[in-house]
Amino acid sequence: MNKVVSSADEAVADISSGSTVMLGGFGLCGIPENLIAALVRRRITGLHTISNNMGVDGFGMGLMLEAGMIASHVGSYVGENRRLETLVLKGELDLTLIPQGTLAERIRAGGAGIPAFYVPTGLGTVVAEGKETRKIGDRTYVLEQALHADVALIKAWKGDRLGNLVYRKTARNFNPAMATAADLTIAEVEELVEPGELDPDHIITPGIYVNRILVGATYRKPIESEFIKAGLTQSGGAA
Amino acid sequence: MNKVVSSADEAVADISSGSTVMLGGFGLCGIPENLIAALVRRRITGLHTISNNMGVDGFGMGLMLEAGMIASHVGSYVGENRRLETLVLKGELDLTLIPQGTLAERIRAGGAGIPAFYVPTGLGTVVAEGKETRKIGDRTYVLEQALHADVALIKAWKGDRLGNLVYRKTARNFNPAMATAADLTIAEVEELVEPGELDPDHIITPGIYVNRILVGATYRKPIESEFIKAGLTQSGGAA
Amino acid sequence: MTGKERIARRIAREFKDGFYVNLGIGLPTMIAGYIPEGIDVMFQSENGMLGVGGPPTGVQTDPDLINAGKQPVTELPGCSFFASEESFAMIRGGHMDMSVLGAMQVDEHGNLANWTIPGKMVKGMGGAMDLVAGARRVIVAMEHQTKDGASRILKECTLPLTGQSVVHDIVTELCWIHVTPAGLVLTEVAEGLDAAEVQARTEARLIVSPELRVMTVSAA
Amino acid sequence: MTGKERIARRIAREFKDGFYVNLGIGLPTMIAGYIPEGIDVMFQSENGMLGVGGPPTGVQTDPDLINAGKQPVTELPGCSFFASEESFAMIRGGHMDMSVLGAMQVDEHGNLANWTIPGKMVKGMGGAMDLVAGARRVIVAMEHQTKDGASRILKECTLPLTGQSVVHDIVTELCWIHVTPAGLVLTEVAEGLDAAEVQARTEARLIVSPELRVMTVSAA
Repeated sequence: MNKVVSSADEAVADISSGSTVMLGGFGLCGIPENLIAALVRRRITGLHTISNNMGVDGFGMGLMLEAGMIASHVGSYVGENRRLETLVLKGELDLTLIPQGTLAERIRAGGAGIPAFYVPTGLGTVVAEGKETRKIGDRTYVLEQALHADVALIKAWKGDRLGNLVYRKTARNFNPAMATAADLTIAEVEELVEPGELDPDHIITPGIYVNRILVGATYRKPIESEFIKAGLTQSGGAA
Repeated sequence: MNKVVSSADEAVADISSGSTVMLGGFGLCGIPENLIAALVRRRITGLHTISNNMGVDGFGMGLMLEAGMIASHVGSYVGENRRLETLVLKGELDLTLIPQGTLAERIRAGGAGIPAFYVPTGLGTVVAEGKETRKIGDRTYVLEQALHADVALIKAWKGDRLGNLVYRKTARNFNPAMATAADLTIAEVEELVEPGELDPDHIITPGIYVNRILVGATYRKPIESEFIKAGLTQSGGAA
Repeated sequence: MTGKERIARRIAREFKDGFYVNLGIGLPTMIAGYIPEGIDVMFQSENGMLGVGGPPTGVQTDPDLINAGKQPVTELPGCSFFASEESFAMIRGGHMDMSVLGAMQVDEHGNLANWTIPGKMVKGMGGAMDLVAGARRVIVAMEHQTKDGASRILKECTLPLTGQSVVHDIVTELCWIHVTPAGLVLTEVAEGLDAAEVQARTEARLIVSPELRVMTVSAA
Repeated sequence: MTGKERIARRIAREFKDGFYVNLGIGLPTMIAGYIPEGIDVMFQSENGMLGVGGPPTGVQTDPDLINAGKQPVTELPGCSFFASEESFAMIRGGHMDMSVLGAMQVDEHGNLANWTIPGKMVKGMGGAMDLVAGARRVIVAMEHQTKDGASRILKECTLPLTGQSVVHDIVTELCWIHVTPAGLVLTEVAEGLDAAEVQARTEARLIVSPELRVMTVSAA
């Protein structure tokens, strides 16, 4: 069993235009930099992306946006990207904003065989519009549906050729849930180790969820708040 | 912040008769031996227990059963306990059997603020009787409700005074989910370490879920299949 | 070669390299011993382990390392441990390539009964209902008839179900049966048997495949 | 002492030893600097960390270690990391003792609006809707009026809501307001002010508590 591919380009070679793609990361932390770069090189279009954020102008998913690859996006916060603003206001990109915890849980549900579930989040707000609500006990809840993707592109710290993964600090974020919720999961890691080197008690993503694994060629890992301060983008904001 | 209590007896001193109590473990693996022993010493009664199994005659929750402490039980498999059989057939104990994965997910939901969710499991079986079913996409699902308890008694391998816990091998099982799903969570560990000694990337149960932590006085940890072979119980069976 | 061994050997031939498989307790567990060379299969145990190895040799069993049958096991390189809710998210989410389970009854609709006999003590379904609802392919591995010679492959199950229309294939010491929307299709028969002889020992109606073959079991 | 500092210092006094708290971006973040001695509070950041420490000093920031505001932070002993779905299970499941957030508007029903202004670009709600729906106690920390002198405490919010009937307390540089089913109860006013002066700067009707006190802020 060997899931290792030799490059990011090889890893994404069969992803087609129009696919639904989940991308891990929170802001610019824990994003699959090398896979995004390879996708941008492929110049496929009409992608439906699911990711908490949308990178910034000049990095991360911002590069996909600039290359005109994204037709629609589901996320919880996109405040760092002026190009997105323009596209949404011109009606060229369909943006759906949902609460971050509901986003995370919908992705987990997509990987866990749970088609729908109830949450208190968003009741009485635009998020609940058009959704079924239901009183359970003494509180009213909103019915939310699972999210599933054709492809998940994720980033881990270390992995082995069976696809077992561990993450580092807050770079974990959405990556483990997305690994479970796609037909094809591709993981990039900073270091490839031998099976058995990762303590089996510490593995966060068991290899069963991962179809392909590659070592990222380089990691830039900018810190978003500093990247923005450096003048490459100007908007500020919340998570 | 110091959640350490000095003994199992002190830890369970305020648990009252009639409480709903979750107990971690799978078979006799990863069960809170010392907390069970302390509960048995207290001789409280009318407990409503939630646990995957029910121990065996002579060990684990079997001791609580023998002490007449349990009024009702929710679990997925109780095949190793002849006393339970007698009590159920005599109508002295109310037993609810549910699929193991549904049990685990209902407990997780109880800790995660999800009051109900849909699963494919059990459709067309007695498990779905009296429950709402619903077609979502091209499949029909069963609506399941969250489980929550007054008290969760769990077992981890190591922990610190903030309540952070790590588990060892398959002794993890139901313990982490139960830690999240009770008003009062009490964890027994084999070893207490200083805060910071557990790698923050490896912590499975963050301390926020744990109210009290203690070092178990002794651990017997019998292997169920061998315990049974040794003649202390006679029934065999599946998980 | 016993009937059980024949069943285990035949199912082992179905494993593809890279498969993730959950084996039920009893007969299905035997399959692990017959995996063809060059085929890498990762076994899951629903109590929270992927990469389950065989029973430990010698005396040093680890009580924290057991399978779903509560028996001591060993770790293979690249194994991982996880909690019960994660284990069943994996199962329910369709990530297991195959689940092989024993059965008391199977019927023409692919219904399965393997967890309880009314009137006898109820032990519980454990993870069986989750496995049959979640695995991509569910194979029932069982002896063709009961000890009393009654068919276990029925027109309709009479025992309480474990799952409704969940079985994909039925493998016994006599034959391989594929469950289809049209009914049960007999695709392989054991050497020395013909379709009529298998039908004679089966309550359910069997549709004989035009490509009926002899059931080959691995030699090793 | 600025108004913001006054708010941060007052809220810090509400923390009890052993509290788990999520602080929103901006003003709420300031509270961490004013925790009374002897009070141990664990801060959560919803991107997946419990036990968040202050910003790193010096140049060695770690891009894998940020808070929900995407700013570099440090680790305190006993901190832990977890995935987003776990982080929000923790929040939604009622495990956070307190969530302190900024607001654009709050109203008499405890409704909160803090995520979008129609017509302007929508940035997204991030984790705010989850936090207000899940935390045991939701405290709004904000300046009493807008820069233009308009009240932020209204009879009815006019902006799209973040949550319906979710706010427990409102703390501004002028006062402490407790949200009750009967309406907004004024419990504390800043030194030198009286209830009438606070009401004059507030659109919502304030019920003056019979136990109205002067708002004391920590000295340190």
